[in-house]
Amino acid sequence: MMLIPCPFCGHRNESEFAYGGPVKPDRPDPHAASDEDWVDWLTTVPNPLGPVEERWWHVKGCGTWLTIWRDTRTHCVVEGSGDAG
Amino acid sequence: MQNYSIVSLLRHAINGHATWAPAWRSPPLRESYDVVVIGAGGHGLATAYYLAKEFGITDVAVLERGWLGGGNVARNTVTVRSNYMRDASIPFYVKSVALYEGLSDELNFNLMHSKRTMIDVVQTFPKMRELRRRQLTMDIYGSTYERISTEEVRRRIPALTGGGPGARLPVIGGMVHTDAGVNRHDAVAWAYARGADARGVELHQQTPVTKLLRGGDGAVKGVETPRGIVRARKVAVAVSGHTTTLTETVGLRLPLRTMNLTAFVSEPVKPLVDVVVNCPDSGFYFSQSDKGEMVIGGAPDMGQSFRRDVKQHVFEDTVTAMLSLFPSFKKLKLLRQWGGHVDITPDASPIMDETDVPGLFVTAGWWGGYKAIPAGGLTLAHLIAKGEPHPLMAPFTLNRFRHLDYVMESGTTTAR
Amino acid sequence: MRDRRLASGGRIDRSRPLAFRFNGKGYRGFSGDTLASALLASNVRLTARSFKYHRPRGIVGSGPEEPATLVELEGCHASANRAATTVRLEDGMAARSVNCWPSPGLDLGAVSQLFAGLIPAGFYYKTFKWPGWRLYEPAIRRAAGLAGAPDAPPPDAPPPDGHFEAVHAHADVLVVGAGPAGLMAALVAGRAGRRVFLADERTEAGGSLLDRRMEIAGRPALEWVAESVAELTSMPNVTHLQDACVWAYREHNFLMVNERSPANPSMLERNWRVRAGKVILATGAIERGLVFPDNDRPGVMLASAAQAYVNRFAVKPGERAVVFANNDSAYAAAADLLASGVDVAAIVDSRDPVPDSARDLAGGIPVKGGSVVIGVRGRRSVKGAAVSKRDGQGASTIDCDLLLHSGGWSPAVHLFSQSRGSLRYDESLATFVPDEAAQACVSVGGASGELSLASALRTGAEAAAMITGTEMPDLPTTTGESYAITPLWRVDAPGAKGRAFLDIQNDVTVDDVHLALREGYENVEHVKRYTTGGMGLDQGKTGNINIIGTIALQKGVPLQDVGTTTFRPPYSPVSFGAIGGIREESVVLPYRHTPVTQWNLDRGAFMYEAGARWRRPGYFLRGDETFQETVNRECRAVRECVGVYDGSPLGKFELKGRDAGRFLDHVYTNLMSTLKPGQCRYGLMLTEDGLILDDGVAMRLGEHRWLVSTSTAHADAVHGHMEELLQTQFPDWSVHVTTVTSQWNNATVCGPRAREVMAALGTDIDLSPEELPFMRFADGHVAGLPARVVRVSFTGELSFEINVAPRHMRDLWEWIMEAGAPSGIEPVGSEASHVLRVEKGFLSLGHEVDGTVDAHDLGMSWIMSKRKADYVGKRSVELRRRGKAVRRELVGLLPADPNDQIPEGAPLTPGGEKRPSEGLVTACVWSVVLDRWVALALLENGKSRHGETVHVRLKNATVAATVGEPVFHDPDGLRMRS
Amino acid sequence: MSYNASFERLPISACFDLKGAENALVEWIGAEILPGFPTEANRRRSADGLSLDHVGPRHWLLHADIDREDELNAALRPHLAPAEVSIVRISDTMTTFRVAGADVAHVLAIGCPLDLHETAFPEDAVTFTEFFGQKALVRRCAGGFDVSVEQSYGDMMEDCLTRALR
Repeated sequence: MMLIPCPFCGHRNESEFAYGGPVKPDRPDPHAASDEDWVDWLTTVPNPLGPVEERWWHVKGCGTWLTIWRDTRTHCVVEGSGDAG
Repeated sequence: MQNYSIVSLLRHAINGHATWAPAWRSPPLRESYDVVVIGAGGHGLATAYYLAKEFGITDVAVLERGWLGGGNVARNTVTVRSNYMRDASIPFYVKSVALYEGLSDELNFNLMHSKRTMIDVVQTFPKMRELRRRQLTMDIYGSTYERISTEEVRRRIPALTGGGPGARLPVIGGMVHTDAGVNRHDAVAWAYARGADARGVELHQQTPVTKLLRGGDGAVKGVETPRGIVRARKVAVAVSGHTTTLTETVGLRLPLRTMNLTAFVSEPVKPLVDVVVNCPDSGFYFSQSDKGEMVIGGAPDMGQSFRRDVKQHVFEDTVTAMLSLFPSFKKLKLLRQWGGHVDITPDASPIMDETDVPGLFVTAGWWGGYKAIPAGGLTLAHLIAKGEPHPLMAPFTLNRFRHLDYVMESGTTTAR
Repeated sequence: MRDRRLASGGRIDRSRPLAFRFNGKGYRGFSGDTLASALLASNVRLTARSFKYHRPRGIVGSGPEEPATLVELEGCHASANRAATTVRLEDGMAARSVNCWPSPGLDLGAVSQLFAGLIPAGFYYKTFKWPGWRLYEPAIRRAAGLAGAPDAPPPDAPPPDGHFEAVHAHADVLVVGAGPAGLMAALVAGRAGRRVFLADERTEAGGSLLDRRMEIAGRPALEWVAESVAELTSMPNVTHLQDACVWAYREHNFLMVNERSPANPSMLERNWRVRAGKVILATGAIERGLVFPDNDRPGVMLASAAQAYVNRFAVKPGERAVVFANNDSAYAAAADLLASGVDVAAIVDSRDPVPDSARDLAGGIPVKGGSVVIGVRGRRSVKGAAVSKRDGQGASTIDCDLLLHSGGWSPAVHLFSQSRGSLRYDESLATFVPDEAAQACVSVGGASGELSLASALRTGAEAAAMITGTEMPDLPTTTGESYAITPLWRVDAPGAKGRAFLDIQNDVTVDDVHLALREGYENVEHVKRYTTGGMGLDQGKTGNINIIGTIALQKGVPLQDVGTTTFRPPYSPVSFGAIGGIREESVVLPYRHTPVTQWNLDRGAFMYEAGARWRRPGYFLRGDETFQETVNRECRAVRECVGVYDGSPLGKFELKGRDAGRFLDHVYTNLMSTLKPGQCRYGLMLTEDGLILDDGVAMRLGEHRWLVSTSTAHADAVHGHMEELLQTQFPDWSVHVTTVTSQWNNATVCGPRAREVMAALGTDIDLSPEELPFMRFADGHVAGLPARVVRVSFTGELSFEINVAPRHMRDLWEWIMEAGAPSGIEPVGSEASHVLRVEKGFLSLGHEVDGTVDAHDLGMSWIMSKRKADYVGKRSVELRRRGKAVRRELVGLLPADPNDQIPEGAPLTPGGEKRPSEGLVTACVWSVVLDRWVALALLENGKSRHGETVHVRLKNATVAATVGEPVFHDPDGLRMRS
Repeated sequence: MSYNASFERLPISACFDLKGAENALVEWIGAEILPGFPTEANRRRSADGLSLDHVGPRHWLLHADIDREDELNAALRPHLAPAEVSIVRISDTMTTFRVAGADVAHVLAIGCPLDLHETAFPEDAVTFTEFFGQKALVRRCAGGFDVSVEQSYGDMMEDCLTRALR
C-alpha cells in the first residue's frame, strides 16, 4: 500500500485512489494519424524498468486526477524520469 | 540421460546416491548458435526442448540471467486447465493440458501431475451464464465442463461452509472441469531443462542478455551478454515481464505492460480439499498441495511493477473473500507470500510471433502462462523452425492489433 | 516423573499452577511458562516426530525459531502447527504433537526411517511415475501436511467464539523488538515526544535479557527493563505491545503487526497496519545450530535455548550437559547452567586455540579446544556425545543427557530484507548483516550484528537520537561480554557418520544438499527447492545459513557469492482471520440498498447482486408459482396492464458548464448538444479503442445544465472516464461533474395502463402525449412530492420514470402500489425486465456486448453520428471495421420448436456440427407476447442471413432456429410513444 | 460492547455542492450568506449554523440543518446559476454517522486509513477519505467524529460499525 501524493490532500493511502495507467502521449489527431500511429498510441504504453509517469484518480478523496513519477522497480514516488529513487 | 526410476533409485541407494549425474551439463558458452532462447523459464525451456525434439534443431543456447526455472515458473499456483471461452483459445489450452498429462513419461521426470479436477464455485447468475457459454463452446473442442448443483459443490468441497442462502453472494451452483490439474512447478522447469540438455541444447545460467543485436539487413544477428556476444540468426525472447526491456534495445515497441501478480500459501494441514477450487465471483482460487499447504491466488494489482511485492489491500480482499466461503480457514495461518512479474496485452491474451525485426521471436503476454508452457513451447518452436505459425497459435499473432481484433477472454461479466 | 523445575528464580509465577494435557497425558506448569518450558519441566523429552523420516525429536529452541516441536492445540485454543516454544501455557490447555500417530513415542509412520536410504532429496521426481502419479498421490497426501490428524474435528467446525480485528495505526517511529536495543530506542524517541509504536513478539519485554543473567547500571538487567517499560507506559505518545509479531515490511514503510492476545477478551487476534515515518529494527539475532551427525536427537538443544530455560523458566533441561560451540556466547550459557545446578561435563570448542576471553567465562568447566562432536548416543533421548579432535584423533564418548550447541548468531534480517534492503556477508561475524537500506529504516543491536549488550543499548539510542534530532542520552554501564567466532559449517571429522541435519523441520541433511549440488541444482534457490530446506514453518530461522555454508564449502566459493534465498513475508505464520479483521459474513463485500429494499424483502423478493454492489430484486415469487410463472406474471402485467420498477441504482451525474454540450458530443457516439432543455436522448459511450463502455440517457436540464444517466454497473467507470477526460485532456473546458446517483431515486411506472396510475397518484405535470411526448421530461409534483417525470422506456411500453429524492422514495413507492392496485399493478424484478427488453431487442451490456462487438454489429449504426468529426472511439471503430475479421451481428432467433429453450451463451455452429462456432445465443426468454421461446444471437454476417435456419450446438443435441430481426414486439415502437 | 464508543445515524441534513471559482461563487451567492471560504484545503469554516467544507480543488460543500434547505435553495438558486458555477443540492446523497466515546480514535482506525490524530487532523479538518472501503467525508464533532457516506451504503456502514464496536 503506497502513499500517493495528492496535490490537494497531501499523502494518502493508495486504497483511496483508482489507478489510471501510464501517461500516454497526447491523443493524435484522429484525422491526421496513420492507422499504424493510431494503433500504436492506443495499445503501446511506456513500460520502463525504472521511473514511469502515471495517473491516479483520487476517487475516494478530492476527485483529482493526478500525475506522478513512480519507479517500477522500487515503487518509490520520484521526481521525474531521471530520478531513480 | 541417466534414467530415473524406482530401480535406478535402488541402485544408487547402495552407494549413498553418490553416483547421480548432473541433470544438465555446464558447457562453455560458444560464440554462435542456430537459435538463442532468452529466458530459462517454463516457456523458454519448453521452446528449446521442442526445437530439439520435434524439429531436430539442437544447436540451441538458452541464456538465463539468473538460475534456470527462476522466473514465473517458480512462483505460480500450478493450475493447469482449459476452460476458456473463445474458439481461438480453447484448442490451444486443450493441447497444452494433453501435453502436460504425458510429460512425466516423456521427460522421465515425475512432475507429479495430478489431474484432480477444478470446481468453479459460482455465486452470481451472470457468471453462471458466462461459464455455461464456456461449457458449450469447450465441448466443441473436447474439453470437459459440467454443471453441478450447490449441494454437489458442497459435497465435493466439504470445507466450503460459507455462501449459504442468506449470504451476501450465496453459492448458486458449480462447474466441474475434470481436465484440470496441478503439478510441481519446479519439476516442470527442471524436467524440460534436463530433456533439452539431453538432446544437445545448451543451458547457460547467470548469463544475462543486456542487448539484442541487429545486422545491417535489419534482421537479428545475436545478443550481447557480459560473457560476450553470442551470434544467432534466430532469437526467441521468453522473459515474461522483461520483454519490453529487451525488445526496446532494438527499438521495438510492443503492446505490453508489466505488472505484479501475487500468491500465498497456508501452513500445511492434512488433506481437506482434493480439487482445485476456483471462486470467480469472489476473486480467488486455491488448491491443496501434496505437502498439505493451501496454495492461493487472487486478484492482481493493476499498476505497472517490476517489484515482487504484495499490496496489503489487494491481499486482504483476497483473504476476506476466501474466509467468506471458507470460514474455518480463519484459524489457518499464512505461511508464505510472494509476487511475480507478468506482462499483459491490451486484450489480455498472449502474443507469440516473429516481430518486425526478422529472426526475433517473442512469446509474451502470458498472464497465467503456466498452463500454457507445453503448447506455448511447442508452437513457438514450430514457428521458429518452419517460419510459419502453428495453427493453434495463429490467433495470438501481433498482427491482430493492427485492426484491433482483440481476443477478449475477460470482460464479459457485467451484471444485467 | 521427574520434576526439573528449579526451586527459585525465573519469570514464572509459582503461585499460579496450570494444568494441561499433552498427547493425552496430564501435566502441570506455571503461569509464565510456554508449553515447551512446561514440558521440559515435566521431563518430557520426546515431543515430536519429524516430517519425512519420522525421527524422534525434542525441543530445540526457546522461541519462534523452534524447528522441531510443532503442536496442534485443541478445544478452545484450537490452532494448528504451533511451535511449542511460542505457545503461552494456559489452564486446561490440550495439545498434541503433529505429524505422528498415535503418539511420538509409538509413531507408526516411523517405518519410513527404514526406507530412509531410498528417499533422498527429490526422490519423488525420480519415481512414482508408473503407472501414474494419481496412484501414489493419495497416500503421499495423507502422510504430508502436519496438523489435522485423521480424527480431527470436521473442517466445517466453527472457529471458537470471538472475532478478529484489523486496524490502521500511524507512528513517527515504529520500533520492532523490545530487547535492550529496542527499549532504548523507544525511550529516546518517546522522550522526544514522537509517536512511537513498539511491538515485540514475546509475551514480555526484555528480549535476550530475559534469557540471560546480565547487569545494567550495576543491577540485574531486568530491573532496567521493568523501569523502561514503566516509563514507556507513562508516555501517552507511546503504544507498546507485547506478544505482537511484526510479520511483514511492505512498501512505503507499511508494516503489519499481529497482536496475538489483545486485551479485549472476545477478540482472538488483531492485525495492526502501521504506517511509520521511520522504522527501527531491533529484532535481535537468532542462534544457529552446528551441523553434526544426529544433531536432531531429543536432548540436542541450542545453547541459548537451554540458557533461556534455566534463567527465564527456572527449568533444568537436563542433568548433565555437553556444550559444543564455535563461538564465545555458548560459554555464558554453560556458566548459567552450571550455576543452576546442571553438571556441565565439557565444552567442546571447534576453535584452536580457544580465545582466552571464552575460557574466562567457562568457570572451571573443562574445555576441549579444536574438538568437535562427531555423533550422538541415544535414539529417543541423548545419552552421550561422541567427541574427537577435528582430525579424528582422540575419539571418546562423554555421557550426558543434554547436548547444547551453538554455531553462532545470525541477525534477524528478515524484515530488513523484506523491505528490500540488501545484505552482505560479514567475515568476522560469519553471518549476513544488513547492508544498504531501501526504505526509511535502521537496524540496531543484534539485528545489525551488534551482539554485545553495551552496543545494543548504544545503537538503539543512536538511531532514535538521530531520527528525532535529540541528544544522545547517557548510557548505563553493562556487564561486558565479548563475541568471537570461527565458522564451522559442518563437522567433517573422520568418524562423523550419520545424518547431519541442516533443516530439522523438513528433514534436510548435508547429504541432501550435496546430492542437489551433484545433480546440478547449484543455485541456492535450486538447493532450497530441490531439498525443501528452509521451506518449513520456521522458514529456516536456525538452519538457512548452514545450508548456505554447506553450499559454499562444497563449491569452494565465499558465502557472499552463494547469497541468501528470498526472505518472504510473513516473519512468523499469522492467521488469516487476523488479516481479514472484521470483514466477515455480511460485510465481506460492500452492499447498497435503496429505500425500497426493505419493502422488497418484506414481500419475499428474491434478491441478488445486480452490479455496482446493489442488491436488487430478481423476481417476486407469489404463492406456489414456479420461477417461470412468476416472471411471466410480471411480464404480462407490464405488457397488458402496468408494472413498476425501482430504477434508483442507475448512475446519475449532473454536468454544468459552458462546454457541457460539446463534452457530451465527445463522449457519446451520437449528437447531444442539439437537445433542447426538457429533451432527453438515448446514447452510447465507447472507450477509445472502440469498445462499448456504456449506454444511457442524457437530459438537458437547462442551457448549461445536463443530467447524464448511466447503467447501474458502469456508473463508476463512466464517472472516472468523464473526469479523466476533463482533467487531463480538456482542462480548459468549463464542465463540472457532480454525482447525484443517490439524490434521485426513481420508480418507473410502465404498461398500457400507466396513465391511470399517474392520474390516481395525482400530478401537476401535464402528461399528455402532446405536452410530454416520448423522450421528454418535466419537473413538478407527483402525489404531492417534488418530482421529475421522464418519458424513457426500457420495456417498450408507455413508461413514466418518476424521480424523487430518496427521503420520499418509500412513500412514493407505497402510494404507487396503492394507486395502481385497481389497474393490477405488479412490482417488476430484474428477470422480467430482461424478458421485456429481449422482446424489444434492446441492448443489455452484460449480454450482447462481449469485448468484440460494436454498435454496427448491434444494428445501431444510427447511433454512430456521421455529422460529428470526432468522438471517443470513432476512429477505432472505423479502423476495426476495415479489418478482415468477420463480424458477428445481432439477430433474432426463433427456435423451430417454440417450446425449445436455448441456454444463454450456447454456440451456433455450421449445421450444429462439432466445428468452430459462428456465433452465440446471447439471451433466450419465454416471450409472453408470442407465447414461445425467443432468442437474441450474435451471428457471423447475421444481418444478411435473415430467413436462414441456423443451428445451436448443445452437448448432445442441436436446436434449429430461424434467423430474423432482433425484435419480437412492436417493431415500430408505437406503444412506448403512446 | 468492549469499546467505550457508540454511534448513531443522524437525520438527513441540508447539503449543497458548490463548484467553480471562489470569486464567481461569492458573486453569485453573496458573501453575506456563506460562512466565509476556508483558505486551506480540507478545512471547514462555520458560522450561524452553516458550515463550508473545502473538499476539493474549486469544490466546497455547504451544510446546514435540514429545515434550512428550502431557504438555502432559494438563496443559492442552483438552476439559475451562471455557467461557470455549479450548485447542486445533494442533501440526500449522504448519510451521516456520529461516532463518539473514549475509544473513538481506535474505532475510526478500524475503518479509516487516514491519520486522525489531532496533530494531523485538527479541530477544523474535514476531508473525503475511506471508511470501511467506501468514500466518506470525515470531520470532528464533540467527543468524536461525524462520518458521512453515500446514502445507499448506510445499512452496510451500520453493519460494519456494529461489528467494529464488539
